[in-house]
Amino acid sequence: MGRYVIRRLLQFIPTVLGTMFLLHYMTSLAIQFSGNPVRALFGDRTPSPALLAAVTERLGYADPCLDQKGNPCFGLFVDRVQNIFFHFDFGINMRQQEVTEMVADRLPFTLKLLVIAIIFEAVVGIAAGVWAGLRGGSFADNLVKISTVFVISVPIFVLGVLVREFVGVKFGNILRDQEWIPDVVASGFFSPGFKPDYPTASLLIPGMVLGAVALATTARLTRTSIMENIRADFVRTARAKGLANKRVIGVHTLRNSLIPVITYLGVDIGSAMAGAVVTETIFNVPGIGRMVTEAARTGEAAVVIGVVTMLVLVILIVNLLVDLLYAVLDPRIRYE
Amino acid sequence: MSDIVLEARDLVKHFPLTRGILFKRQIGAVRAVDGINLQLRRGETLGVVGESGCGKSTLARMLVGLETPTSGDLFVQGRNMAKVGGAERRRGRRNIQLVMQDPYTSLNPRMTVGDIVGEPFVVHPEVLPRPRRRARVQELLDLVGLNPDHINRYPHQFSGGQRQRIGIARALALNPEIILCDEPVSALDVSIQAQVINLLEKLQDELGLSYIFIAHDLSVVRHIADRVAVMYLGKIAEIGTEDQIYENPTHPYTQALLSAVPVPDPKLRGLRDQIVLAGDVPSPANPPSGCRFRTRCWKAQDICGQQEPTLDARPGSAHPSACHFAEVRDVVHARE
Amino acid sequence: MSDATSGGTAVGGTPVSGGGQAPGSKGGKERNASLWADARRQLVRDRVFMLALLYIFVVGSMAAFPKLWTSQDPRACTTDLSRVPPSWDHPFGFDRLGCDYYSHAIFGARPSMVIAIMATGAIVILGGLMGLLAGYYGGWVDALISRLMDIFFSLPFLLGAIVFLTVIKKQNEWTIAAVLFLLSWPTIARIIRGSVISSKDLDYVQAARAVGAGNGRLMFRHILPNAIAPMLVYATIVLGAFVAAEATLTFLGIGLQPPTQSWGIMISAHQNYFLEDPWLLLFPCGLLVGTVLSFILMGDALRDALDPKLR
Amino acid sequence: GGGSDDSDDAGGQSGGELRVYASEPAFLLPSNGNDEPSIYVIRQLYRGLVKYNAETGEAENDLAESITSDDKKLWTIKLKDGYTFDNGEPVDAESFIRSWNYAAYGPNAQNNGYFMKRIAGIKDVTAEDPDGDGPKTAPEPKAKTLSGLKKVDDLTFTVELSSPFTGFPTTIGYSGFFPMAQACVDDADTCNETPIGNGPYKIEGAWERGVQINLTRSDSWNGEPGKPDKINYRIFADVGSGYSAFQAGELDVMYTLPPERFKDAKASYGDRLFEQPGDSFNYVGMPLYNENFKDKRVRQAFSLAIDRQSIVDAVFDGRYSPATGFIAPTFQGAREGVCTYCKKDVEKAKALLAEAGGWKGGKLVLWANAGAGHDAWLQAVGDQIKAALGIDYELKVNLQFPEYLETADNRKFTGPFRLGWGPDYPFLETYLTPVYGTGSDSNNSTFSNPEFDSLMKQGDSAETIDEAITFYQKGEDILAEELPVIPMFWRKEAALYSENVDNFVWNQVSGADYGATSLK
Amino acid sequence: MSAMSTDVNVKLDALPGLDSDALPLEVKDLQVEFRTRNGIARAVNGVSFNLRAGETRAILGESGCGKSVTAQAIMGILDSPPGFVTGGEIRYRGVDLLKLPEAQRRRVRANRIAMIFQDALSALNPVFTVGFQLGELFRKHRGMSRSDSKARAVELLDLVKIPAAKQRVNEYPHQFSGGMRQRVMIAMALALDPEVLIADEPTTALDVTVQAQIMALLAELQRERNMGLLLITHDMGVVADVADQISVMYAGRVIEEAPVRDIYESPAHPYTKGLLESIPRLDLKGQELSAIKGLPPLLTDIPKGCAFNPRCRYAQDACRQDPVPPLYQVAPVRSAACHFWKEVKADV
Ligand SMILES: Nc1ncnc2c1ncn2[C@@H]1O[C@H](COP(=O)(O)OP(=O)(O)OP(=O)(O)O)[C@@H](O)[C@H]1O
Ligand SMILES: Nc1ncnc2c1ncn2[C@@H]1O[C@H](COP(=O)(O)OP(=O)(O)OP(=O)(O)O)[C@@H](O)[C@H]1O
Ligand SMILES: [Mg+2]
Ligand SMILES: [Mg+2]
Repeated sequence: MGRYVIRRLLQFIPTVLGTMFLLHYMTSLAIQFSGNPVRALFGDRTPSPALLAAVTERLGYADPCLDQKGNPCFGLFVDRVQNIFFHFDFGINMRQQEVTEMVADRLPFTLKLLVIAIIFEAVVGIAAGVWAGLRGGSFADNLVKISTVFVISVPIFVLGVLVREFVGVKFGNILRDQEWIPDVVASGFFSPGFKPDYPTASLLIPGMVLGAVALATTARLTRTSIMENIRADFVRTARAKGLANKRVIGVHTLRNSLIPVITYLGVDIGSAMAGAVVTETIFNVPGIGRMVTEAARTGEAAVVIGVVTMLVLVILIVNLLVDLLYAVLDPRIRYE
Repeated sequence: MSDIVLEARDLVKHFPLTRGILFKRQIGAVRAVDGINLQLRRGETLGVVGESGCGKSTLARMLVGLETPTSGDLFVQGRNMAKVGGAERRRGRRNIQLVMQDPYTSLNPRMTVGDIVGEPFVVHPEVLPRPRRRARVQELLDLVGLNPDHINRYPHQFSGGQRQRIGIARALALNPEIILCDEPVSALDVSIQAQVINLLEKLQDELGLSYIFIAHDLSVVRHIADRVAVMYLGKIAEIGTEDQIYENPTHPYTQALLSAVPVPDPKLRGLRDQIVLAGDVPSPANPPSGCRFRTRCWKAQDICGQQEPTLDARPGSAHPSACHFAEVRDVVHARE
Repeated sequence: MSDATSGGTAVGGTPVSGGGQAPGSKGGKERNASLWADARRQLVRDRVFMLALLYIFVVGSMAAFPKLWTSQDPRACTTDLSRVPPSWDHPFGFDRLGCDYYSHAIFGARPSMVIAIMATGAIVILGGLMGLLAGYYGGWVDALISRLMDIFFSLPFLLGAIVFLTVIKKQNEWTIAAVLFLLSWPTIARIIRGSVISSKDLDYVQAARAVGAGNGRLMFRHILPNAIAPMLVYATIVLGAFVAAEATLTFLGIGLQPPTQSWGIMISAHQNYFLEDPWLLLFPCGLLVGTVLSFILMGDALRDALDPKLR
Repeated sequence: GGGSDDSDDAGGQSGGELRVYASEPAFLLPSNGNDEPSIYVIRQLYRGLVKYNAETGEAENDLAESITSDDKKLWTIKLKDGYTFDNGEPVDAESFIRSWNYAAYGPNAQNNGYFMKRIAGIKDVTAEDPDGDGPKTAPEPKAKTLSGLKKVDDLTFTVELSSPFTGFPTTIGYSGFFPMAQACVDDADTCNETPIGNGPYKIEGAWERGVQINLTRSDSWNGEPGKPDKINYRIFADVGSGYSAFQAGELDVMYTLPPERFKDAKASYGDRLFEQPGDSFNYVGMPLYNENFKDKRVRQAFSLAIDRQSIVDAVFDGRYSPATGFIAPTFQGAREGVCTYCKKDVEKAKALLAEAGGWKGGKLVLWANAGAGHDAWLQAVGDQIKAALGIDYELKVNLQFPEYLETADNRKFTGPFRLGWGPDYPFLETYLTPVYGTGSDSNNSTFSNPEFDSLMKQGDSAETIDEAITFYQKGEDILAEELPVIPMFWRKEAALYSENVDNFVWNQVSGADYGATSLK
Repeated sequence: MSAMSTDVNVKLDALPGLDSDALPLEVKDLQVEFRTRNGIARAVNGVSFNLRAGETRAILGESGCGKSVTAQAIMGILDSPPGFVTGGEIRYRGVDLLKLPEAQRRRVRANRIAMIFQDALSALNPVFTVGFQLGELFRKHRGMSRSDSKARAVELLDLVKIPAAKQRVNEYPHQFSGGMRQRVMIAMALALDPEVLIADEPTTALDVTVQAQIMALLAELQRERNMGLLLITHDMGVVADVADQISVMYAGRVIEEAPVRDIYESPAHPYTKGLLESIPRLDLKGQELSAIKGLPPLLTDIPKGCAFNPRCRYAQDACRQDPVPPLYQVAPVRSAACHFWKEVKADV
């Protein structure tokens, strides 16, 4: 097990460096072809070259390789890697904030959102999947299938805006007029977006919208998995042991069926992070997804690379944990 | 000795067990086949029996060239397969063909019978010019008792026994002298099994084939084989003619094996002197010292742990037997 | 599937198993042989599948021959007609710039479909090839391809798309398809790799090897055709996801550029009018959802049809 | 729902917490914050020499006792006594000089250094980069301070301009001219997070990035106190989500609106929707450096092809008003209908284009920066040109702002480009010289007209404001004929306030005035 | 053990019509069909037999003839859908199990009738320890505590001769060898001391040496407890070794039923005869084996009349027409479903 972990951790190195280099090269190319991102700071008012140069220097975009189209800027890359891994210095953004600080400010919101999303998709997705799986081909099965697939085929930004307007504003306003409904529910949970007064309650709906995206996959995966296992010999054995149906399903089928689902959920954290970009914008969650999207647009290389490096590390570690959890769930898998 | 078509000398196959994080180092080996000497004469059938995992299939795979031996030599019609190269080796290989155990999995479900049986000609185009292939395939189908008009059907349209015939036809395509049958009938029903065995015998008569016939059903081997080798943990425990092995087994393992075979005759119930072996076969990764059978042997003495018995004829036995105390023991047999 | 599909819009997810760990599973002793023929027969009988197919056929013909569906020019616009509601002559009304919305929707089918099909084709062919090579050869080839997959896989999808598309700066069908491909090929490569690993030791592959077949023949004639089913299922799902991803990219401002027509543009341009003029959102969303739904349902039906265990 | 039920403690004086919509500010340092969200916060934290009358927009002395000059070049400024920063430092002559020097000094890279450009000595505190964008970095500037700023006594200082400028007193109400404490300049980064202001409010806690900023009444302020006890700036990334929050009763004031929801807001909130003609100018610039746009008749023809009102109705729900001149209608000296070519007249457009020899540029490329919602109206412009003149167009709207600006700086536009311009100070000159003066920084169409330049000079050094205005208006006439840019719209200001708000105050120049807005 | 079984009987007394003198298992005219997409597969078409206490009845037949389905129907664990019992009776001590409500039927399982499956690896849940799976029976049926049930699990492993039971009880199925897994299955089946044990091909997946161990163990335990054993297999050797009574099935029907010796001596149905003849025999070495020609019928398309008629060398027109040949009484305790049983029996 220890060996397995070490080996996996060693495998992270090329992955993380590769991802960093890819981003580094892309952002460098962006600067080389689109020009100095610092220029945007001055908006309509053209700065004097001296001022521009001073700011560029200060923000770390002055490396001459950034003027040579196609130059992969290896020197800059090595500097960045050194700063990140040896000095824990992820650079600064255009407004001279430390990336580490920005991430520290914003990561909690995104994490909360993700946790809500994952719990939502896990609980609802698995429940729906089990329900559908036990009644393969029936009305319930089709209902779950169609409704979950419907959710994923509506683009998330449409879904998000609709939920915000109809649930948060329209329905929420009705509730807010009701005296007897506690504020946490009326103004917190049904707030049309993130609200600092109710930092958790107001994230529940955005989290669900984010989770809805992967809900369908979770449900479908569970369904298939349940349908497979329900015919397995060991389930038949459990029946033959005279166990109640609840136990046959809940203990002997579910745990085996959850193995692929758990794997998927682990992998999904990465995609949920991506989906968070849109959700955060629509529900005004001051999270990391929104921040990094903005950075990517304005060409803030340091932010993009810094944040994504952190994200990738998080994703990889989560995946490792999921793999280990996998071994706990399925004793047949033992990592030597 | 020109009538020896196949000879194995000290054939060894070890599967390495590795460990290591970056650089794998070998920490041991599964000694699947651990020094086997065999000779197969023209027109003869050599049966190989033994418990699951004793290395029968590995031996077979080495003989047909699917696996390279760790050490030892393999002579096909006097040619050392390891020494000759290129065309001659291909020709040598053409001479040994394989019939696999499971007729359901050994045929590509997406290929027609014609394609499957004709594949050897595509791989060895020199054997037969293209225009004549189809006719030859039909001939082969006819030979194994299938309707030649079924050349465009897919394997799933056939029953297990018929599929095994397709496998046999494929093996016959290149006009080999030797056919290796790795448990060709274990997956078949008793009633179908007899059909396939009859076919194999018929083909041997007509084409003068030599067979190596692997099986764990001792009565089938007895029926078809001229000589029988008994394997235990990667080694041959005893080898001799069918009569010698079945009537006068001298190795305790052979004796136990034979006594364990249930006899389809209720009258003999309780009359047989059954030896029920205790315990399981030891792991081939870590075989016992000296005689490999000693851990389950009722005759074992100190010498068995220290000195490995050679496969030789001993005073107590007229044929080669790898036991220090080889002697004939009376066993009540079926159908006497 | 942190993958393309995670485009925030749709997750075409697949069980991403770490590559063929399925101890104890008994392999396909079932007659997976009849798969295709049986599947076809079953699919023809499947009403949901046929409906979905019909829908895709309709949308496909819009994409291929828009003139068949409308004689209007979607680019003849007058702001005076801005957001005029549907009428008999203009069944979808006019958009906010006063262009005929129906012809916009018809002409908008092409980019959406072209992007989805090109990107899916690319991941199927190239991703499949990568997976095949990695799974078949193992060793360092596998290590190399797997690390490459990891790299693209760990990039959050939308973020990657933003980075790539802002660098490329040309947002047309080709570049968007290329970016979708780049960010999603690892999923399919993994699927193929897994199924290749589990099928390369199958008996019939060994049998072909014993006859003397070479690597190319083993890979393309024996392994690939039988590993292709899960990929095909995934491909239909991802096809739908890509249609939706195009819309999301447009919403983020990195998708297709007007005055081109596309459903994504229609949706993101009118997403704020859903209260006043809901039909502006309803029509393109309906078309999009229908397409995605159809593809996914087709994939589903295909999966069920191809799964011998569910038979 | 929420709201500030605890607000009626002090009668008309009111109190309570005013919850307002905000975007994430860039900086909270007066010398650095030049964007709308920043200024909305800075204006409550800091106060300057002059303030603008809420109704008329005229500059009135705030911290200044008097601002005088004989030659409009050397200005003497006297301060009122008794004002301090939150940390106790006095607001004296030194604090203004310090702030302006800090802003102007090149290596500090402060955004508002730009506004110090008229003060004598500006060249010496910013150094020219010897090789432009090249690898060599700029040398240290020659001087650390502006030679034009001189302290006379604790409460008096003089400002010498490089050239006379009548409008100077109106410009210094801009937040870039606010004073800064020594402690703030010493540690600008900290002061940016937790400002040390001199205004009626001070920050409570720290700036919670992306979430909110809380201001509370400052005890050190002894001018007219702010109305609410607290101001809560809720930060939104997207105006749409801010509007939702307003609808849900989470906000008291929104100083802006999503254009597409304008109609809806009007219908739902009626008289609580505050509307006012605005001063931000949207135009389509003409790349005069491109052969095809050199003939003014071509430019006139394009302008004549556009029906501005119909675009406004279609795309902006009426939240913009068509532009018929180059100076905001609210400004002193603005005239209605200066631009005779700004009305749709297809026949005339065709005739003019024919006169000019037709269009030879192939597909017209229309430029806008990405992600800011400009593509829709630009597309409408393209459609109208196409319909009127038969010139097909394509949009180039995928450049992010940095690259777009770089394209502008490098004169790489291949066709009409959209840009905007907002006033730096409430004086009509702000719309003219910086955008159309020969070689001006923001003259992206590369317009150059000696007559125009000289009119501007004359205006700058005119004796009185009224006299100056006549010169500027003559300049505007030239623009109306030459059309270096095609005026499109003026953004209408639109703000919403909730039922909790008693008296909503909108300042002509600086927008919503939260400190003056009282709650019920 | 005995104390325990009475304790259960108290609970099971609640079964309506329980008659402790009746046979432990009687199956009458059992019919099972599978409704699949490719049509209705009639897997069992009227199977009847009895099982006495202490008796071993073998059910013999080739693959797909409905042996396992019969066993599953008796246990009440058919996959349903697609499988449905469409007729017949299954009586446990006089109680028709098919008519019992599910809750009561569940209590019969494992308590009174237990089952061993063919493939022990897949029949044991891979994610729970052997101890958990054994202990579960005691916890759920006997309400024992976790630790008590664990202790009982260890006892059971001892009973089936698994060495070091105390340690191995905490291991997972995949850590056991094939033979040991099958012993665990046996332990599980015997845990609640049932009266009837159904063993569905318990040794088919095992080597002969291990098969001998398992069969010896089963025989010993059966003798000890006086259980009725229903042994499903297609191995004629094993049957000859342990069975008392034999039912031979073909295409979902019992086509011959007899005491074990009679069948081997003089089969009365051509199928049974063919089966016995196709076993390789020493005296026929070098000759062709006598194989049954043709293929087993598809269950979706069973031939008219006697299902075996297309493969039968005795077949005449009567065999090719409905009705299906009834079970003729061949001797006092044996019967065969062949119109020409006399000829068959006489033909040696
Ligand atoms: N590729 C391999 N890598 C490692 N070990 C292997 C490999 N192939 C076979 N072995 C091991 O070698 C031993 C012999 O296997 P082999 O398949 O030859 O047995 P067998 O006698 O054919 O058994 P069976 O009767 O079950 O087919 C087994 O212990 C097996 O686990
Ligand atoms: N779940 C199922 N769905 C559809 N058909 C089934 C199902 N289970 C069994 N059958 C069919 O019922 C018939 C009888 O199967 P059964 O398992 O009883 O055979 P068997 O006699 O036990 O054979 P074997 O010796 O191979 O175990 C087979 O034709 C099989 O296809
Ligand atoms: Mg084998
Ligand atoms: Mg069975």
